[in-house]
Amino acid sequence: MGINEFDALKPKVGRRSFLKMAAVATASGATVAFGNEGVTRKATKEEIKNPFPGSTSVKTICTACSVGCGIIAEVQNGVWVRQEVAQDHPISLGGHCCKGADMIDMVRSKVRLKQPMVKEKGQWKRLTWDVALDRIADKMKTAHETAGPDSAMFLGSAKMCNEQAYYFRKFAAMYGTNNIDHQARI
Amino acid sequence: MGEFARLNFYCDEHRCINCDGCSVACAEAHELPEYISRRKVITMNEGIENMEYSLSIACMHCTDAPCQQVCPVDCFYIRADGIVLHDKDKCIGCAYCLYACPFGAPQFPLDGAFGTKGVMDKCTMCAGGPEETNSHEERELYGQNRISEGKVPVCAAMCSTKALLVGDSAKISDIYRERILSKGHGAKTQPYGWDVAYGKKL
Amino acid sequence: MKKRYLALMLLLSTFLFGAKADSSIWGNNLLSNILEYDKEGSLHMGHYFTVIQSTYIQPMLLFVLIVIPLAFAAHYFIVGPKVFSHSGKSIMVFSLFKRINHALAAISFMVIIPTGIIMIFGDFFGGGAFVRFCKGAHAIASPLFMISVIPMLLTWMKRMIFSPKDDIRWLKIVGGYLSKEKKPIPAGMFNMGQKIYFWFVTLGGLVMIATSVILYLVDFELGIFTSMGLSQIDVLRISALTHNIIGIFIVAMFMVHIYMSVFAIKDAYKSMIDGTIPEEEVKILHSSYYKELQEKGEV
Amino acid sequence: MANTWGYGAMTNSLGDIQNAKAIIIFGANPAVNHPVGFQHFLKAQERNNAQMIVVDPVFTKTAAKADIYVRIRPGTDIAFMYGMLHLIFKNGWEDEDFINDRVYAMDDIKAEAAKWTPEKVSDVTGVPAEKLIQVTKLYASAGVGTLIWAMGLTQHSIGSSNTRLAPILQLALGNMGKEGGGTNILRGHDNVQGATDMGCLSDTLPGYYGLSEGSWKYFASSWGVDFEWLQGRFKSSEWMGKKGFTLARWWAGAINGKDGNDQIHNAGTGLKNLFVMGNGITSIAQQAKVKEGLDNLDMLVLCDPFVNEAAILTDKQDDVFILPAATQFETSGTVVATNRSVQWRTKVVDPLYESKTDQWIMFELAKRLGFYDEFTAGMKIKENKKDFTWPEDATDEIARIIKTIGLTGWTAKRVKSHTENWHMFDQISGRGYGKMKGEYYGLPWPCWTEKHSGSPVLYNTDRSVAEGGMGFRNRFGLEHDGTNLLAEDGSAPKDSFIEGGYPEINKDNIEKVLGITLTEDEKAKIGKNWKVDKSNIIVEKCMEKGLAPYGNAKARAKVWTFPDQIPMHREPLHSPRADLVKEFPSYEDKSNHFRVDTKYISKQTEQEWVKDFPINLVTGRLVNMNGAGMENRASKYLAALSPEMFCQIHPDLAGKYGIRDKSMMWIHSPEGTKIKVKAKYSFSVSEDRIFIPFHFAGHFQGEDLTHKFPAGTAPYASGESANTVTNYGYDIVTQIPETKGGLCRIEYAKEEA
Repeated sequence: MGINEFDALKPKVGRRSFLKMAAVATASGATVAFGNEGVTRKATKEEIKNPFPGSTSVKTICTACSVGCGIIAEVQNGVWVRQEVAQDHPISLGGHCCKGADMIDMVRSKVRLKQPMVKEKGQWKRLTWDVALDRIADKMKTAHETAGPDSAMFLGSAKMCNEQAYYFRKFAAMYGTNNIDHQARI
Repeated sequence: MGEFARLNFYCDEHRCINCDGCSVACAEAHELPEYISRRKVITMNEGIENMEYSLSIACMHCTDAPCQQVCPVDCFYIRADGIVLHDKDKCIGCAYCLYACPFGAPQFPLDGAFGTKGVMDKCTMCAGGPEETNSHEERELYGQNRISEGKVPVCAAMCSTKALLVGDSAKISDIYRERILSKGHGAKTQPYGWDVAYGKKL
Repeated sequence: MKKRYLALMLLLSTFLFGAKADSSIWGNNLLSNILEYDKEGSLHMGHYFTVIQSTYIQPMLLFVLIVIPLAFAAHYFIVGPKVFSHSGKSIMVFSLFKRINHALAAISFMVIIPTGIIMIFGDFFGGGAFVRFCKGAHAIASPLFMISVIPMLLTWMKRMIFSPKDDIRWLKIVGGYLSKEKKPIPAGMFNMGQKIYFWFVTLGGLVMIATSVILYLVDFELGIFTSMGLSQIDVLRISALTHNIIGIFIVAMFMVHIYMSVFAIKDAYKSMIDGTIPEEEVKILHSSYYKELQEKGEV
Repeated sequence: MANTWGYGAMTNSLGDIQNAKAIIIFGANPAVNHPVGFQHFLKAQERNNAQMIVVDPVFTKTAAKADIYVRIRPGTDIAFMYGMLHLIFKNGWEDEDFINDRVYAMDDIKAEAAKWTPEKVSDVTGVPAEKLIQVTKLYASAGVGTLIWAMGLTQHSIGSSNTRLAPILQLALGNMGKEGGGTNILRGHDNVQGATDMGCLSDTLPGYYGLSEGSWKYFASSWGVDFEWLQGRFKSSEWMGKKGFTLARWWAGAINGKDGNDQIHNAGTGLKNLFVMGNGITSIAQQAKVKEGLDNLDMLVLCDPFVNEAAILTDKQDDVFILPAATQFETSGTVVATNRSVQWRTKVVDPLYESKTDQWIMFELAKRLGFYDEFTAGMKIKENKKDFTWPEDATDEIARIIKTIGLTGWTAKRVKSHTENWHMFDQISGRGYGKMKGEYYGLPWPCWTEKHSGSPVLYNTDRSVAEGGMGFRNRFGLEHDGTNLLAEDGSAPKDSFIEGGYPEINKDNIEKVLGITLTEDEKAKIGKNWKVDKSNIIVEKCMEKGLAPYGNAKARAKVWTFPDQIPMHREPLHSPRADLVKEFPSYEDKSNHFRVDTKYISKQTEQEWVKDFPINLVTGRLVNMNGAGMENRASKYLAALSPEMFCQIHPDLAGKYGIRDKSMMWIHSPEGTKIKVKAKYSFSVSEDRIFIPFHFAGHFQGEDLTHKFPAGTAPYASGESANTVTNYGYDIVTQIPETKGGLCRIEYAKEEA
């Protein structure tokens, strides 16, 4: 191993000075963001090349709290690759707390629930959507007929968008109960 | 060409509310491991009336960076615009920079065999490292290079209360002074710690 | 013996895992590290560390590396080596255990010292993989030294105790190395030079081991330091400085040791291989020991 | 709050706080809960030298930035506010004209306030009299001041009184309807305001339409379904008009009165099926009861992007369904921020893994339950389409139907253009420029027509109705006890056709009030009143005349339908002051409160709680988490900021119980439940109270339940839920649980070998 390490040494030493020069060169182009005209030169095309070529920016809204901060999501080939700063949003002015700054991580969290599951005899079992929904609907239908619609309780969410919340209320109404609520009361 | 602007960080302690937005934004943007915190928020005198202050701390990109002075392998370099960067290919993980740094900026991953420290990692002011700009290697080692894209470092951009400022030191000084004077905090004209980090003797 | 070291190492390594949850230099404790930096009433260690490490360590080592070989070269060519015949009668001095013990220490030194020097001159070597490899080797070799240093200390301690009669005289004539004459020199089984070297390497070595463990673990907390009012970061800074400065002295001593055994006294190193020393050599360089042996009738 | 002046929402906006000269914050911690919104508070301090007063039981991060911090005993805000009113009336600091023109029954308040001398207030609240005087003087004399509150005011058994007295304080000072003034309630989740507006509630239909038959008929026809069919879906027409269970106490329905639990009135059945969509029900008070409720269910369905911790809390072995719902970034829709402004949340990516959007799940279930066509009919009405596009058609359906809060202007097209052009609005006033000129950002409701600008400041009479001006809503009749309830002359919005007050507009009075004659065609189209006028003619006509369709009335300080007509101080059910319990007892027990019998006085006097449970328990939020914290603890960076559940405790208090910093401790509640948490020394809390965050779940009464998670779905951090030890107690009107004023007992938890 030692010999390999020695071999690796030679090109490294040679590259050092080269890298240093490269660093100085890029340094001057970097301060464009800070608007110091006359101090910096314009960045060349190569320097400001997008690290995510072909990505699009989507304006959306943070889901953490009721302030309603803006988020710009950079999406490349259907993958959310980077969360950008919405500096021009009139409420947040680009600001985020830790929750907002981490929205992208919520979406791509590894511990998300990945498929429908049911607990049967104390064990988690994987289901397809069709089977799961059939079974749920079946139970709800039976309860509607036997115990009456008020045997069901619907708990919606303040994380839903308006349309979903509205339709959730409609769903409860059409199921036939007023047993519906969400976090406004908490 | 005139003199280069020196880029600095400054955290307005009257505004910082310890929301950790900067530190999480940083960790998230550069996809750091959990135990590396390039930027962190600290609170002093917690719970004591009129004494509690919070501050966001990371590498302050000092003019006469002590880390650069003590580094045995000379892996640090200071760009013309004042950003202190280091070369992870050279770093041997001796942690001397940590001992020298007044701000606790250098971080070490504890992932080597037998608990050895890996190479140092610290705030790059979102300016990457010596690898080719915006290359895959640079991103892997140092995270995003937002400066080269013409973007503001992510921590300051995402600061929820605009407490964390970044930019030319003269400009930051102006912003801060304006805030202080309009609130009537008194005739404090120089931000605290300025002389320590940026070597301006008052 | 080995088991105990193993236990010690395991014990020390638990600090590492204990530290992960609640760091003693990062996390909340970072605050005191930052606030106390160069503050009035603090130890100013951050500042001292920066100044000493950046300005003095490299020149000091460079000085040692240049001046000592030059001095030896001068000695070699002006005074010349002492030559004792190995063909004559030899006296068995070092038991097998001691020789193995010495060999272990020697091997570890052969690794530790050059790698240490390379690390201090890391910028000359350009850092990166090679220096990182040296750092690894430095760390891997040190347990070898840890294993050898304590038996060495215990077995040779008795013979290494300072005896004023011989040792002061030995010092006055600098061990007779400045003259070409072969007249008996006052010294016991070990002369004053060897004694100085011994104590430096063993006791200094223990300090080096202690500091190295601290520097290796970085993030831990020991009650003894906190009770002394030392913050962990200051402990690290002091350890780093101590390690480097004592290290430089040991490098110097080590060079003397090598010169003595290889050049100044021709073929003296062989005694650590077969355990014997030519009778003539004992008679001249360790005259008191020779007398002692004569009295016992072992020669 | 809606009972005071018409609408229950934040009156101003976050940016508008920058106009305030003084800010008083009751039971809110925006620095932690709304960090980004808090920048406007800080800017107010810098721009206007605004004085910030924080009244809170705990020294919060907000308090750290305050000019004056008042440490108040939990649950005594009414006493404190009356103390302020006492001083205001005594010194003549009130705005007499404003009170005369626009407030009803302030005299009753004045009479009650007279009883609350600074000394009395000091005794009840624990705030020194001098501090009360200092705060009141500063706040009353600073000029226009804004009053902020959040859950610290609402989560009490007297929460609804709290939220009435705070507006009254603002009314007395004439701070309402002004830029930089107002009562600004800070909502928690991103769309609490929206989901509430959308009637995701057991006591209203969307848009705060009640449950009366008239409302149902209006909705049935607007949804494009037959009213009889809809009624047939219910048990009976009687149950169609009754309020349902709430999130706070649904579990009582599942337990169904067993083992001495509170009796329920639910159409003769207990709850059998629980369908949860994106609701962290582990952050509801009385966790042990929640668990019991879950165990008693027949079926539990949990739709969430992460595993809802209810699934591991329950011991139920069968029929627990967990369905992977998409996050909000995987679907589009509108969201309403705390200041009533709407934004378009654009879909970023397609749902990951096998997740499906909430609406997909609802539609599929509706298909299987046989009402899919009825369910989606509403979206096709406007343009008489065969099919619909989600969510645009749903947005337009909402805009078409909801008149009460003026959502007519919130068409999908407009909302999208606002969000797309968010850079063209001012941060303080929200005014648009360039092509967005004449509109306020997010069209804060009421946004009466498709051209209306939105109303950034509610009840502002300095602007014309077309620019978002309005008076108070005429909602409670024209007179009460012989007193005129309409506003007096000179208090109408700018450019109004009528100088003074006028009633809400309906089919019968429109010609008289507006002084117009309708054409026959219009008469045929017009609805019964402005709320159910599908043709929108009433609103259009009102706009022309500069009138708000809901009238211009007085705000009322007295709500004659409530148990307390004017807000009265009542001690929390678990009060640390046994002597004050006698003086300020709680309400009579209430039967059939949202279908559950609820105890008040009987609970309060069951025993002298403070003897066994001497410490005040305060719950609250952490900056890195939100609600039950499921989604945040599933993010590694956020979880790392607070990896375990803790309890902030004053070192002196901890010392009495032998609890060391970072050692474990037990917290026992009067309900007999307990949690094991890590003690964290802090000076933020005083020696008589402890603070615990409520975001954790996954442990229950000392037992780690995380092994019950399906493989690979356990969050990065878990811990005891604070709500396991929150006390019994619910608001008398809204049934919000009393989580902010409970008692507890603590002890050192020995390390187990």
